[in-house]
Amino acid sequence: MPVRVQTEDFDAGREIARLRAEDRGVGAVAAFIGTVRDVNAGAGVDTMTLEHYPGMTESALEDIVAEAKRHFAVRDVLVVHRVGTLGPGDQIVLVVVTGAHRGAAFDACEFTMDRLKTRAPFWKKERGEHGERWVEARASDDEAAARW
Amino acid sequence: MPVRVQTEDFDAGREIARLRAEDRGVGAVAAFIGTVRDVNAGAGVDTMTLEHYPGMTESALEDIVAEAKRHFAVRDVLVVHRVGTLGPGDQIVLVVVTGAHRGAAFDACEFTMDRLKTRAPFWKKERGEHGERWVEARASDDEAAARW
Amino acid sequence: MRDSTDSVVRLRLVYLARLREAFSSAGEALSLADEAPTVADVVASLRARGNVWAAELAPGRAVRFAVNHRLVRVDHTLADGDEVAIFPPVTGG
Amino acid sequence: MRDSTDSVVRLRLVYLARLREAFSSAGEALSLADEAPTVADVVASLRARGNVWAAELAPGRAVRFAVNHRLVRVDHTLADGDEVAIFPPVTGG
Repeated sequence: MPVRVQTEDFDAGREIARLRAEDRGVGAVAAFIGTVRDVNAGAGVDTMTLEHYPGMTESALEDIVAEAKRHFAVRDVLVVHRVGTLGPGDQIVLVVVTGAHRGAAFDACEFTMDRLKTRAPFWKKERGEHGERWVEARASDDEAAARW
Repeated sequence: MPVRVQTEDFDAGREIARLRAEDRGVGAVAAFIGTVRDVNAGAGVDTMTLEHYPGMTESALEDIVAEAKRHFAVRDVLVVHRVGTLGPGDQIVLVVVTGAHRGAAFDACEFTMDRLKTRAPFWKKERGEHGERWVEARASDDEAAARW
Repeated sequence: MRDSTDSVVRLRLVYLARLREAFSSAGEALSLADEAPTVADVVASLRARGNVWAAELAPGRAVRFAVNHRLVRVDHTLADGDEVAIFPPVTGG
Repeated sequence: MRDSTDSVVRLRLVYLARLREAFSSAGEALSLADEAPTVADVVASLRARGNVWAAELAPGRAVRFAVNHRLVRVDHTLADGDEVAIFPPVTGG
């Protein structure tokens, strides 16, 4: 399965090892992990709740993975995204890309994150010193996605 | 220690976890793993021996890490590079970068690999179906390093 | 589930995240008496309810749409039985 | 270890990877009777030995240099006691 949406935590090392196992043509692995920061927009964060749109989420992620594989000379792409309530330091998302060479692996990994940030139906709600608030989309994410 | 040169294998998951542990300001982790492919320049590879220049290696890597931290808004950078004789599928190098945001983390990770490929004193010798040969430097590595 | 009457389009609306909270609803059924309604027609119909509907869907508010789980623009034409999701810009990852 | 004579510069040469194998040597001591020799002077001195030295260090061959563990260009000026490493372009990672 190239994409997974789950409440449980993931083991990045194990996921990386699994993706490259048995593929001796892999020379480069690029990975990204998004985590919950204890501060966002200047305010302390106690918990972060991730909501998604069941049914659409997996297909949106699968489309992004397919697009990454089509656009870049890579061998495999994995996306794992958590939902539910997380705390500072917790892992939110993992993207792993394997390829023969590093340039395409890096590009495909960054592309996947940029697309995910603007096209995958996840929303974050923070609880902290400011009370409760939905995280606002960042213009820089639209700009990052528009590069590709 | 931001850089390590060792014959032993490394556990990417553990190194990532260690680098981001206790730093609740981390929101993004970009990682790269270079591995031995079973084919290079069209010929099968049985083993890959990495030679380095003891004394210079660590200081060259430390300079690269310092440069990455100076140029990009990141929190920490780790480089682990193996030496000795490896086989197809074996891990060669690990770069992990932590930061508040993903753009700088990705850039610093790719920058570190590009610099390492052109400035760190490691040399690869392959043994395989073609016999024994020193791996030639690639022009694309010079081009990649010249981007920054 | 499909209507035999051509001129009525039955939709399943889904509200997510901030909009689900603002509307106090995760979704509803909506029928539009229109031959080929667009997402914009759905938005106009909801805005006409006034109050929080008019406020959250006011022109200039950043709102996104998906039809049958695909992101679409506001001019996307709807068919009978479509699932139309309305939500704020996504913020995952 | 420093020479009291100003006009002699004593160097420690280090050969690595393909050059170490070609020269059948991991390094050697070299003294240059020169006030301010450069890396290019070292290369010229080695080339003058002919054979594999001339071949591996021929103009146009890609060779890199480090002095006291820092990458330098061929016009880098050397001081007494310097460690001069000569090697092919690096290929790690």
